Amino acid sequence: MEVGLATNLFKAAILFYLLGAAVALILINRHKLCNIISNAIYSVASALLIVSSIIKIISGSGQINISLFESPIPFITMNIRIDNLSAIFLLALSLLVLCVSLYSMGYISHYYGKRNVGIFNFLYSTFILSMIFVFTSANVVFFYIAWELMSMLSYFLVIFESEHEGNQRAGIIYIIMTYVGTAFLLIGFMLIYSYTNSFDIFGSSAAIPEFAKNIIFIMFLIGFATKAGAIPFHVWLPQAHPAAPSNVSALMSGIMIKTAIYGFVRFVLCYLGIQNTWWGVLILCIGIVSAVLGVAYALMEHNIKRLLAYSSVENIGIILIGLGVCFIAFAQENLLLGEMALVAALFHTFNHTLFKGGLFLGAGAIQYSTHTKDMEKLGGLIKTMPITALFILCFSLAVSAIVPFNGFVSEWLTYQSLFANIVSGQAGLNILSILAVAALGFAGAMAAACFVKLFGISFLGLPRSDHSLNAKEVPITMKIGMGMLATLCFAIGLFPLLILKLIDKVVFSLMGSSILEQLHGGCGIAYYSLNLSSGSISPAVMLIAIAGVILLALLGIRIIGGKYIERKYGTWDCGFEALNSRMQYTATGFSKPIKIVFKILFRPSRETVVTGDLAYHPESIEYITADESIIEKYIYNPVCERIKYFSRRMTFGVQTGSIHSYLTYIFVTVLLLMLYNMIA
Amino acid sequence: MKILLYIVIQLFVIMMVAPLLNGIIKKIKALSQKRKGAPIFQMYFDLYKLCKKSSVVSDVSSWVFKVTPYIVFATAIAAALLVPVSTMIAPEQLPGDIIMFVSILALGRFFMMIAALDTASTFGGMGSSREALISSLTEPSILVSLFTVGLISKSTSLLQIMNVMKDKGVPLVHPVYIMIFFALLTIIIAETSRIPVDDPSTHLELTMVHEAMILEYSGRHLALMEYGAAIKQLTFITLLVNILIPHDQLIALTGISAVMLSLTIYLIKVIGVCIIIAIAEVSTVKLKLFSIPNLAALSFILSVLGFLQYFVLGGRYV
Amino acid sequence: MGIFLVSVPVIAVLMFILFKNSRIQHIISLVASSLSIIIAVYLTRNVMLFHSVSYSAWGGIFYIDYLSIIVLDIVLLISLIVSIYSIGYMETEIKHGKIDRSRLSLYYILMYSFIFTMVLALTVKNMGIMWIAIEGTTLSSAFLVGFYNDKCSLEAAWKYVIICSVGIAIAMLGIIFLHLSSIGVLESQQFLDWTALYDNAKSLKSPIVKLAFIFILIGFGTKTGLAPMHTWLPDAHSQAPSPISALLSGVLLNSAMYGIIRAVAIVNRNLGSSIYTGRLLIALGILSIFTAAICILAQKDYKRLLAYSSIEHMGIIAVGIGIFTPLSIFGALLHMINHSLTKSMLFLTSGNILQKYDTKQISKIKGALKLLPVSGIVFLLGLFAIAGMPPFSVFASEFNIIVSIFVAKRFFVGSAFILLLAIIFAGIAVNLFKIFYGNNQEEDLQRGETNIPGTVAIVVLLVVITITGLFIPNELKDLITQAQNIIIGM
Amino acid sequence: MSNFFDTLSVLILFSSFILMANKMTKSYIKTFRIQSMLLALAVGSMAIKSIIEEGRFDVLVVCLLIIILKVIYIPNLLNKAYAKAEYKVEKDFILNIPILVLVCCGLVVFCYFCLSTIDGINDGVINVQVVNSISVILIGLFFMISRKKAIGQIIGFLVIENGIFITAMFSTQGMPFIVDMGIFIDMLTAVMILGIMVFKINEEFDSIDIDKLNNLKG
Repeated sequence: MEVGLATNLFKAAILFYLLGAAVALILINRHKLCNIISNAIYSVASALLIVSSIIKIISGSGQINISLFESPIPFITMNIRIDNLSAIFLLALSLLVLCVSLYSMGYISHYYGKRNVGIFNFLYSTFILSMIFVFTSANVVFFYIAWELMSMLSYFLVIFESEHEGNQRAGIIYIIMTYVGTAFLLIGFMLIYSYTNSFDIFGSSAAIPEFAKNIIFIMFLIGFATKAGAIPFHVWLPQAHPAAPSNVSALMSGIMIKTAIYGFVRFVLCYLGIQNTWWGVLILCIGIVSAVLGVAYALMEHNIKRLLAYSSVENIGIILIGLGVCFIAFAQENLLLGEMALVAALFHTFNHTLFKGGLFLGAGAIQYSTHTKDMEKLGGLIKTMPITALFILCFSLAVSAIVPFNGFVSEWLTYQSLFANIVSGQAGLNILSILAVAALGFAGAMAAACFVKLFGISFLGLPRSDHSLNAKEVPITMKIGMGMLATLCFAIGLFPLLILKLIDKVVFSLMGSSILEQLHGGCGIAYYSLNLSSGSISPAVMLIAIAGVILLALLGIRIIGGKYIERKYGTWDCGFEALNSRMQYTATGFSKPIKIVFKILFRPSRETVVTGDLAYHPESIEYITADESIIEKYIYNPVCERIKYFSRRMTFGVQTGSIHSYLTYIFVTVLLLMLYNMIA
Repeated sequence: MKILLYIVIQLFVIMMVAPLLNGIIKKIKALSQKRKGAPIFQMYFDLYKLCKKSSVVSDVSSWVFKVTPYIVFATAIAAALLVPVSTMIAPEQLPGDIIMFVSILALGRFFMMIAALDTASTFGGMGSSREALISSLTEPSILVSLFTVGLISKSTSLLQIMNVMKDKGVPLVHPVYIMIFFALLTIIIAETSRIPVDDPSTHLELTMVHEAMILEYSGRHLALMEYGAAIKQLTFITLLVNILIPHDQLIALTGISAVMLSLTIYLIKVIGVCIIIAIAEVSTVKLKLFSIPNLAALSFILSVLGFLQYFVLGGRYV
Repeated sequence: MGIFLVSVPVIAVLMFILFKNSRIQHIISLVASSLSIIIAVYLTRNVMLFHSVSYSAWGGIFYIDYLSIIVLDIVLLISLIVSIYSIGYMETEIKHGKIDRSRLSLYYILMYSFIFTMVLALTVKNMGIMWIAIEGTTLSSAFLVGFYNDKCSLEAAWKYVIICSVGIAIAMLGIIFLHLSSIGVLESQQFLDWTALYDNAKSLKSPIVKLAFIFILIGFGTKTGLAPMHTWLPDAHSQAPSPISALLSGVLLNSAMYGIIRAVAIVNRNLGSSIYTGRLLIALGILSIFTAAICILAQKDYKRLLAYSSIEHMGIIAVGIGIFTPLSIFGALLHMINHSLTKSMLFLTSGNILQKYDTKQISKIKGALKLLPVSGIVFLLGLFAIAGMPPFSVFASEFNIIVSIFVAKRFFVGSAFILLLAIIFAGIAVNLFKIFYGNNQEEDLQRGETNIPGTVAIVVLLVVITITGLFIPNELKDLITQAQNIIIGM
Repeated sequence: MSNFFDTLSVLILFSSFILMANKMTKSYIKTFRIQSMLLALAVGSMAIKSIIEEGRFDVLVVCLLIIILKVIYIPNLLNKAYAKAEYKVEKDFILNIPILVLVCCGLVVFCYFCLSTIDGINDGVINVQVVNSISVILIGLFFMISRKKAIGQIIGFLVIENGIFITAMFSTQGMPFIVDMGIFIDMLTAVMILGIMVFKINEEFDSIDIDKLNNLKG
């Protein structure tokens, strides 16, 4: 009965999204009305979807089956099957969409009269629908169609503000990368079909020989890693996410790149089944590289949204580390560990959806009121936009894996699974795991630095330009959208079991055994596993402790020092009178030491341009610094150059324009085929 | 009941001892420079005085600036609560482990860094940017070394680790622990902003890191900051000595006297480490910022070597 | 009735010669093409009822079955749309002074004789006459390619005629050998009759049939635009007036491919296996896709780019036929239909763009979405469609072909196929997507569509290919399945 | 009788060798005329044979058509087209003449090897006529490649047509009548269209050098 209820709610949600799309098209010319109504509809739909997916998970490991339609064209069949795995991703999706839709009510208002809001909302809802179908499709063809639609629609959303050259370029890179990645996926699917003769996602892969499975895994790895934006397949991500409107970037970074994680779990873990340890090792390595490099490059950005995009790369890396451990464990039939690593990965996926979505919404809020994404132009926003500042502070703490926010708990689980993955006797794996631990630590600290920079430079200090000087606080709906996410981050950070119970059910329905017994104790988490018993944490208690100490400190100082007297005075300026905003540390300056220390990653270059002939009184001195990612510099750019060169050479070599060469082709072909005929 | 007792004793010891260490170190440095130096208890007086003073707040700053000292102080204390000064007084279960410990300190550091940016002062920015560098350099090695000892005692809970180490007798004879010891020592020097990483007793903009961040603070805020730093330092030292030089196994007595004895031994150990630190300070000069990575790399390599020694190469432990 | 079908274009041509008034000529062309559509519908019904339609007239050379009716319907449908489009297009050309009004009748005459030759090629069962008709298509379209009489178009026309005539001549040689192999098997009145050849395929002389096949493949392959005989295609497609490009690419290539399919059916039946033909077809197909991919990556002219994409799709169809399983044949035939509709839509849209911007250089075009609100969107979606993105129809047929390749366990062919398609998409995206955004430099171009009826036709096409991507009527499916059975021989 | 046909086929092959060895535009046309005459001779004798044996007159008609079109009309047309052409001697070839001729010999040998294995062409004794006539086709194609002026292309094309025609004649005693007619019509239109184009090209490029037609590349 519950499942039935969930089914109906799900159908209702889908219908609502379609309705929203229709409304968006109908009211295409009434911008304000269109925006408010359709976003309201999306919020309702998302609420329904939240309820439906929660019911689904709680109601146990049954499956929802909906058959959409059967086309006369062979293979084109669309049917939906929702199991707990799909449901948890749906939950994350719908939570995010709910907040983003509320946010969009206010955010889109700066498009009124300038851009076509109707089209935007139509694309927005169809994009969400396509993601829902990716998570719920029951056969590969439908998955593929939904996947491609997702790419195409998100491409249109990315280039929605298409008048900027940069956005066009970003869009093209994005669509090409994702299409090529999907091509590898398609090869994988086709290999599967050629052995099993079925496109059923939930079928068995028994018919596939070992060797083929390895090939298929490689294909899936390339395909999904591209969509996830894991290094070295990440180049599209820092381009595309900043280009899109912020609410869309929130969706893309929050949930779209998670479709790849879903793909890994669904196709590699559930469908193929883990064959070899090196699968996990490979993923673990990719995870480590992504985590470290991602955050490193994030630190170098001073475009807020690019910074966030790179930080998404880092978090995908962390998720992949979890997945990698999970795969390794399953390859070695270490079920309990595998399940915990899976829980860690899924939990971090969930958390990242919340705080990264929130961060992008925050970036959108900044852009909304200051019309710039460049940190160097910001500053002092905490005075003009206090609420937004608070929310962004929460998200920053969460993404830096700091108690008492949700990011910490999932990273803790990841640490624990790495910890449990180290057992004596497998030297290589141990070294890899300890490196992963080090990488996580490094990434954590760098992330903290990164978000200190984000928050400190753009919200604190003095305004660096008029943009931030005349900023205004954003509309209420946007605040609500961000606020809900912030609250969620905090609540889950304090009471992780709320979500962990759900995720544990998911893992139970996938793997058949639950680790909930290990996750005991009110709001604390403890983990005991095979003959090693390791620590337990309780964020709530720590929070209480901190609060208590603060109270004590206040009390004590009041007693000792008496009443608090404060004198407002200018910042210490070494007696130099006119301290101005240009003397603050800039975003670039902030990350300079790290840039210099890790030269090898950033290839920093700098030049000083002095204009004016006077040696001691030049008219102006311009100091230009630049850094570039080694991946682009040493892999992508050379390859692209080669391809371009080769293709031009080939084209003009073949299509020479001289009819004689054309006739020669025919002549030679005739001779060759006659030879073939003689031989064959 | 026991947990309350633990909290009381722990808080008492930590808060009492922490300022003392600075005094001792300063004293040793002074003596080594043929000076008389300030009395050992100078820092208590300073804190008291600062609490009574009114505080100057930059008009640029926001609420972040004023909240930070309390959070820094509180996180230091909270972190200290995770590192029992003696296994005898500790309860069975502590609400946090290595990772929580690191993360709590990270919370404090995060706020300190943003507070430094809050006043729009150049020094603050400089300080927090350098702090960012140093912390991200030390984080890996601190985690690796703690994980190594954690793995040996099959737990990430500090209490658990201490108990196991205690049963191992005097672990320092084993190469693994020596390496971990020096790795941690280096980390402590870096984390507590001491020479050669940072110079606590200077306000020369070229050299200061921690001082630069709290440069704008005054009055009770400054007191909290200083106190928090001292407590953090003591916590790290406690971590070091109680894990790698356990002493409780030596005590045959039981009851209150045992606790007393254990605490005294603890104090001796702590002071010993302080002396090492002081000697390090007087015998080295401050490194320039961009040589700090070498130091961090050294400690990282030490910790990883320790790990390899134990887990990959040997697999046997005492 | 079939006779009418053939004679409608002839009558149209005669009337064009008679009436010089351009309005009347537009009307005539509309009437003629819609008339032939009606007849085609009637014929389709008959074919579905009686499996084949043949007439005693002219020694009973007229014969239409499932296979030919599919291609025939494509031809007539496209020519209807083209004739609708041509009105607006030619009027604009005249307005812009590209051509003077007197040449309009020449345009229509040539266009309808072109259509006539294609219809003839598809409705006869005598391979010799089919060959004559296909050679006829070259000759009748030669001046359409060179219609603008400038250097480039003349050059294109010259290459077109020379290369295609040579190729077709080689095809003739193949047909002669087919004839030779059938001597002593067939009696004289059914010489070269492919139904007869097909029925008695088992008893033909295999060695000569094999020899015949390579010549037929090269010959019709030249007309189909299979690499390396494709060289005429980009020039002709890019220089012809856009409606004619649509006809060439959407229709002519299919008619030539039809010849190949017939030959393949006979040869495979004769040899009893598809290995011999399969190797050749797959090799040429992959080669074509590869060539197209390379050239598209380096392309600066959007009509040439579309032309190369036609080469690619002909390659895909060739591979589908080379695999020669029921599934792959189904996919190939479906792909024929989808490609014709999509590609002709694209060429017609490119005609609108060409008339708006008056350049074929991609780099000179900006902000097409703003200036051409309808055509721009159609063109963008059409590019996604031609690259095989769902939910457009090309995806469905490509998917079938890919599946059939993999089911045939030809993994390397399949992987190469998929990756090449990806590269081609990349090429299209890199080169062509930039025309849609931004703002064009010269401001004198005003926003809005010229040629409203043509644009409506284009939009209709877009709707059709979007729907057929996920859903095709069962009648069509039966039609294709029957045709596939004819080819496979079940 | 078959010896007679063998001789004719050899002569036709030889004529195409002569064509390949030629430099003079006029002599291209002459040679083509001679080749067509030989063709007509072959078809004529075949016609007489068929009249005597089966009483079919269609082959005779074909023969007459050949004489009218290929021997008389088209050569004259070409002559007219090239009367005002500025050059009389073709200078530059892709290779020099002797090598071209050698390549043609190679082609003949190649054909021989490729076709001799095929039974039906090689039933007991190899059907020399087919081999020769296919070599003629290939040589025609090669001639088109080797000559840079438009006339070379047209002549080459016509030679290919001849080759195909005699192949048909020798291998299958003539195609169905209607097909032959169709072929003739096609060929005629083709030649006419090419002629017209030559005029236009001459106007546009003020030369009929095909190598000038290379604006469309890439």
